[in-house]
Amino acid sequence: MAQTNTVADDLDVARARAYQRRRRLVLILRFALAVFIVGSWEMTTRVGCHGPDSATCVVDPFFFGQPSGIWSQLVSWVQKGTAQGPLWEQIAVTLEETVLGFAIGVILGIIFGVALGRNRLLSDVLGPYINVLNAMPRIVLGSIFAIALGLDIQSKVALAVVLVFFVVFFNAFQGVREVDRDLLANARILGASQSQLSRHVILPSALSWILASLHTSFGFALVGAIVGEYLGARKGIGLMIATAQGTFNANGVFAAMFILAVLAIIAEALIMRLENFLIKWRPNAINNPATM
Amino acid sequence: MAQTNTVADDLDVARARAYQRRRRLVLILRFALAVFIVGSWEMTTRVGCHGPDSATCVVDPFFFGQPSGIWSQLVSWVQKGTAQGPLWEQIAVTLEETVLGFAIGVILGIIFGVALGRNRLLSDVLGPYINVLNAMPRIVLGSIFAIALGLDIQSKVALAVVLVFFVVFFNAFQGVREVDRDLLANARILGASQSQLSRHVILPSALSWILASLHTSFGFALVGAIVGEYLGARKGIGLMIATAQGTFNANGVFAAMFILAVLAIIAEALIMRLENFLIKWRPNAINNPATM
Amino acid sequence: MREADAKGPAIELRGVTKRFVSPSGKSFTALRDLDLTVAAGEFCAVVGPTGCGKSTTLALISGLEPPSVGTIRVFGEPVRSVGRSVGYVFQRDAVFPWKSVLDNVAMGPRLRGADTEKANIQAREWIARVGLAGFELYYPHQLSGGMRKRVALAQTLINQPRILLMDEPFSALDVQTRALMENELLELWASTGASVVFVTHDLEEAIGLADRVVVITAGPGTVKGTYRVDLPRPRNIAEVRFQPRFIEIYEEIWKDLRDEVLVSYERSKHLVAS
Amino acid sequence: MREADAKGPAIELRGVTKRFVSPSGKSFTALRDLDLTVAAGEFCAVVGPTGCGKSTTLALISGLEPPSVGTIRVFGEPVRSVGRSVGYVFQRDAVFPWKSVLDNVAMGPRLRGADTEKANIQAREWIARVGLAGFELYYPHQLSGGMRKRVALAQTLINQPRILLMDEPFSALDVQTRALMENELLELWASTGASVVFVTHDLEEAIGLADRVVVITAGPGTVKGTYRVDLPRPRNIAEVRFQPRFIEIYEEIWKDLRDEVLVSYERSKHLVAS
Amino acid sequence: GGSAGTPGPATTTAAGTVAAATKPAPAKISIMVGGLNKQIYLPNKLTEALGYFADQNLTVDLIDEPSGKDTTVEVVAGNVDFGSGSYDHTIDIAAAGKSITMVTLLLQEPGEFVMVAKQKADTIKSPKDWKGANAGVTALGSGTHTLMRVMAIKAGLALSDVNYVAAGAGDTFIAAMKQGKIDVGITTQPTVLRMQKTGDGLLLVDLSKPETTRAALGGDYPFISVFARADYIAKNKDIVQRVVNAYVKTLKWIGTHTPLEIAEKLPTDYYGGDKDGYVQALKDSMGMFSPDGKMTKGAPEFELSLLKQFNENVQKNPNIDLSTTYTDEYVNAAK
Ligand SMILES: Nc1ncnc2c1ncn2[C@@H]1O[C@H](COP(=O)(O)OP(=O)(O)OP(=O)(O)O)[C@@H](O)[C@H]1O
Ligand SMILES: Nc1ncnc2c1ncn2[C@@H]1O[C@H](COP(=O)(O)OP(=O)(O)OP(=O)(O)O)[C@@H](O)[C@H]1O
Ligand SMILES: [Mg+2]
Ligand SMILES: [Mg+2]
Repeated sequence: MAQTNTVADDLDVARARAYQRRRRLVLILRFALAVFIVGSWEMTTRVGCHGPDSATCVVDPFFFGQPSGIWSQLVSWVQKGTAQGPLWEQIAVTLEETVLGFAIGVILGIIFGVALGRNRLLSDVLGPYINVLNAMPRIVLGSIFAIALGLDIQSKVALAVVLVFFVVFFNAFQGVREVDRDLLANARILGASQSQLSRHVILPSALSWILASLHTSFGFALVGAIVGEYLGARKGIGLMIATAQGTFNANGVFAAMFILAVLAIIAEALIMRLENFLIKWRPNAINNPATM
Repeated sequence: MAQTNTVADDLDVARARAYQRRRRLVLILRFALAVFIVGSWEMTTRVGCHGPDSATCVVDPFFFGQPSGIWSQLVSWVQKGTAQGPLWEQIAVTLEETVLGFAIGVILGIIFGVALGRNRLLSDVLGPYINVLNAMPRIVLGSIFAIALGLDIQSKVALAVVLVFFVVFFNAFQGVREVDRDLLANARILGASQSQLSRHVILPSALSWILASLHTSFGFALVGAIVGEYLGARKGIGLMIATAQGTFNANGVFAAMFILAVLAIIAEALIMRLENFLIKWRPNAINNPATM
Repeated sequence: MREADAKGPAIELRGVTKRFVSPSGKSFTALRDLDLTVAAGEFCAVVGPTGCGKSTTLALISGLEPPSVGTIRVFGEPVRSVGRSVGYVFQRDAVFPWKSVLDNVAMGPRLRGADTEKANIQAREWIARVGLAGFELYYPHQLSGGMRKRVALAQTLINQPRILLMDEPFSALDVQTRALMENELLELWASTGASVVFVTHDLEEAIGLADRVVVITAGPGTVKGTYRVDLPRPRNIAEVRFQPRFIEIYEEIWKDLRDEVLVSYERSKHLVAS
Repeated sequence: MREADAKGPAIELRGVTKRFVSPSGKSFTALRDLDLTVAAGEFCAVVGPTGCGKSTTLALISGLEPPSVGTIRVFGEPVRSVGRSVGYVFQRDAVFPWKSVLDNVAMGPRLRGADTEKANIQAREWIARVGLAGFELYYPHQLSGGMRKRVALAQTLINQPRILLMDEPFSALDVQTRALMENELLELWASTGASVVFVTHDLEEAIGLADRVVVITAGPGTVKGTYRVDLPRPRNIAEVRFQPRFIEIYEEIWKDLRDEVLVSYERSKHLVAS
Repeated sequence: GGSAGTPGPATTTAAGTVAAATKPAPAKISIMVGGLNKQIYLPNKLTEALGYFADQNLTVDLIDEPSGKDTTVEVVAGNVDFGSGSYDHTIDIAAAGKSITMVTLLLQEPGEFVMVAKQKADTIKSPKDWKGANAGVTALGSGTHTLMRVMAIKAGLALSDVNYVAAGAGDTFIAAMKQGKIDVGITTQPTVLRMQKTGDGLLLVDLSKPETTRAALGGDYPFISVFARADYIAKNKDIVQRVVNAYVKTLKWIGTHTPLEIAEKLPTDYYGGDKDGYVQALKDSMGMFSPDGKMTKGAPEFELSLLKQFNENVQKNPNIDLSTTYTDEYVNAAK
């Protein structure tokens, strides 16, 4: 009763303020968590160490690295480059493989998912084959690709594709089967052809399924590219990891993983944007502050 | 107008007959596809070969194996055992790791997915960390696990878990956020506590999301176990693959993959059963013959 | 009515039985031996107790569900799948949640090949007709129940279908809005000469709108009776119900209908006692 | 009514305004400055043109939505979240598709701690009361629209809530079934003394059931008028509407209501012209 | 397999020569091997197959793993008791501040072969011609990478003159060479034989015989060995002795038997159907096996001097006490 100063847009102002407050809180908590992780990592690799053998530390930095060491490794990579050349070049190579593999995998996954989701016979016949392919160890596929496609970008992209494809495929497939039958019926009555049905009903309805799979699958694309490089390559972050492992350089391994982490975060932010853009029609059910 | 002989259950009879016919068709087509693949594989590895070098064949069986060779490899494994002992033992080891990794990964994935899906703050804070973890190359994690957890079953299980977890997590997470807000509201009005809300509304509603992720993730669990074994093990199918690769035995590699394929198909059949059992309430929207 | 003689019936159901598999695995008969003929250009209302199979009948005519026994013809052709000449307002509105009101309404013309601009102009017109001007950019979840229902109406009517199936289209509307909509519908019908099958539970509405009212029985639905409504057209919905002939027809049909409803209700009461 | 004096009002809305963010990003006022008081044990009907904010009002009382401005109290306590004393029959039935009819209806008691057996016995009773005996094992998608609505009714009524919010609960039912349900509702209400807010677009129904009818204005909804219905209780729904006093009240309210509906309709017609 | 469960009466006499009166207490140990099926690691499986571990009353878990580096790390981590891998890892590890010690040598020379692609055979005749070439190694930083760099430096090339490509081993290596992705490359038997047979690659340098290895590298390069953590050795002298006993016996057995006899002791999976090829390949590299398990004189110093030229760990920490990296104590005591 006290809050009756009915400004026309006090709702918007209050919303914006709450949003700002919340954002700040989230950023602070994220940062605090990062500080906690890095701090305790650094601590435990420094505490209790005596003598020349680092094994006496609570956590042995020989195996698990040390944030400070990781940082200086990163600095040295930036300043002096890596064994295979400048750092940005490695990142560019890996990123190219990842993005290509991601794009191809997602597109194939959606096409197959929608096709098999809409056609029962096709899915019954091909289903077992797809499941079998999904159970093939990627590391073995990696060597097969390296043989069949060579050591250039193709084999890494192929590996990324096979990791991405299945995640997207199974989600798109299920998303198609979850489409509300009433909506399908309505669209058909309104005159939708099979392809219009896909475009106007099935894809929008399966969109949240497909988008959900993108979160996992970008990570997998990155993993595919890295593993491919790890198995044989001239350049790339995977090779940096392999080299660091080969030289007992745990800090190098974790520094390379840190770079991957940054890439993953950037990609995730982009996917989130895409998501918000594509499904802005949705009442955000469970996260609506009113319903929580 | 002719078909007016109204037997009380002619619907059921017709249904059963159509079902049988369809089943037979599917089996025939699946088999035909298998014959086609195996046949053309065998053919291309036999055609055009001359001289001692198999590279002259259309497809070089040295790299890509040959169905007949794969078969005799399987027979020899069954009869004489593998380099590490009897075949069933290898399968049992791999299966144990896979099933354990799958179970743990799925359970953790659901728990985290539901928790983060329901709690916006938690998901905002932890989201980026989960994405980063998902982008860590599993092969590197494999070596880290091997160091931290030893070379026994734990490190393989851990690898399977990290592959399974993310697929299940992202789906469970999105599944929770897709829950119909009307149903949530209704349950809350009917008196559901937070935990009852999860049990009676959120989990059943997210079930199709979670089940969809199981299809991908069993395959991933298998991959995790295999890669873990590949990186260092005493027994298991992964080791058989590594041995075969090390001895230029392409047939051995594919024979081991064939065993994996069989495992994957059995697991898939079980998951399908679970799925049909758990969501029998559903009008099977798009695959209803009436709506197609 | 003239067209009817020339072309034969627009919709023809002959000996149609529809069974579903009930949860106990046995077959459940929703419709039994239903015969129904709708002439071209005829406005046919269907009434009956809840759960008697009215919606199922519409689904059969539309081609969305196949009959278990019997034949269904539309313009003489057996129904095999969904035809383009049919419009169907579902009982539970099935508007597309990812499309705005404008896009929802414009969907029919666009699916049928109209270009976006034309479709939008047409859609805006229809949105205004159902009283939703100003809400073009809203998504369905931002609308009230009655508003959603009107979007569904506009979405169907914009296609000007030759066969129009309507399943309780006005039940979520207040009396006044309903009357406005009913008049719009009659106007549209008069101008296009569509054949309408109109399901409602409001007998007044049925008589006010239709040329013929069909009463479906409870339990396995079948036709209990057909009543010609010989009120003059054009009718004004608000006034027609005060005519003596209207009241006569009403009472005649009402007797039939009430019996059926009681049968259906008593039956279920009985079931629980046993 | 006696309780009301002792305890103060059961529901109290004071100067409530509810705004939504419209698709164009501006704020859209659904309710403006709404004052509404429902005494304990009172049966209050709410009518108004479609889209005027009736459902929004119920959502506010239930605690599902927070008001933008103003206060809402239930039994004197400000509403912060969903309370256990409230029952709410949604306009669009929200039965759980993965639960059978029996489980859907038994859900309330089970959530409130009853053991399965007891809950099921109670649920069967309620299923019979709404005329669905024999359909216990059906899943919602196997039911007709009216049947689903009755499941939702049973689901809410089984909890015997002290505050009962009903949003067009009978609009999908045929006249006869509706009358049966209405009588059941009145019986339940008389025995539990719940406070009811009943949204309907059927003025006859509103007057037949309620102690008081509230008319909400079009546009941003606010209270246009409140009308006491001084018909004697117990009432028989089928007969009460032929009493002269009923017709008097009807005509009084109808004038108000019609104006509002016309306002809302004309406004949207106007919008498209401009 | 061939390991008998418990030693029978016949083998007790053999073991009796070790521990004169009392049979040693049973013990369970694990040994990790960077590729059990590879010929350079052959003594490991052979010892098990001959029953020599069992003779010592040892139950041995042989753990397979694809690269020697992981073996080293796992030994340092204490997840396994012994590792079988390249000796230079012990120096590398010492530079990184950890201490593992070689207890017996298995290969006195690397047993690796440098191949040149058929298309390049005319232009690349020796390491001097590697300038600007793509050189395949199993992995960057691996033992093969080290060997290639040593040869290049010996031939007077700078470190950056050669492009090293991680091409793996086995068929990925063959495919890389066939497809022209690498011009030269280092690999092991039976890859070499296979390539010679198909003509896709020609032998350039043979690092399996002492003479040719010395010519190519400038000294002896002791390679596969068995090592353990220094503290483990200190605490389990008895077990270490028994393990070394078994290995030394195997090395002696190898010295007195033909490649065919050796091959027949191994699981058939190890030659993947091509037994003749396997035996032929083994015949070509028999010279690599150490005859007695002793460290070659002067070899540790030589390896250290090589590592100093490009190994970052060693460059950072050049004062390595080589005496901690190997010991002949147990080999000398082996009977
Ligand atoms: N998929 C199904 N499985 C089993 N029974 C079904 C199915 N669909 C409908 N039914 C049954 O068929 C009967 C008729 O349903 P229908 O929806 O046609 O009724 P209706 O006349 O439209 O009722 P209402 O007026 O309530 O909408 C109902 O008893 C219903 O339970
Ligand atoms: N989330 C939302 N965003 C924007 N506008 C909304 C939202 N929810 C409701 N509205 C608007 O609020 C107004 C009132 O809606 P409400 O559902 O309360 O109407 P109602 O009186 O129940 O109508 P009906 O009789 O048709 O059910 C409508 O104009 C609707 O467009
Ligand atoms: Mg219906
Ligand atoms: Mg409403």
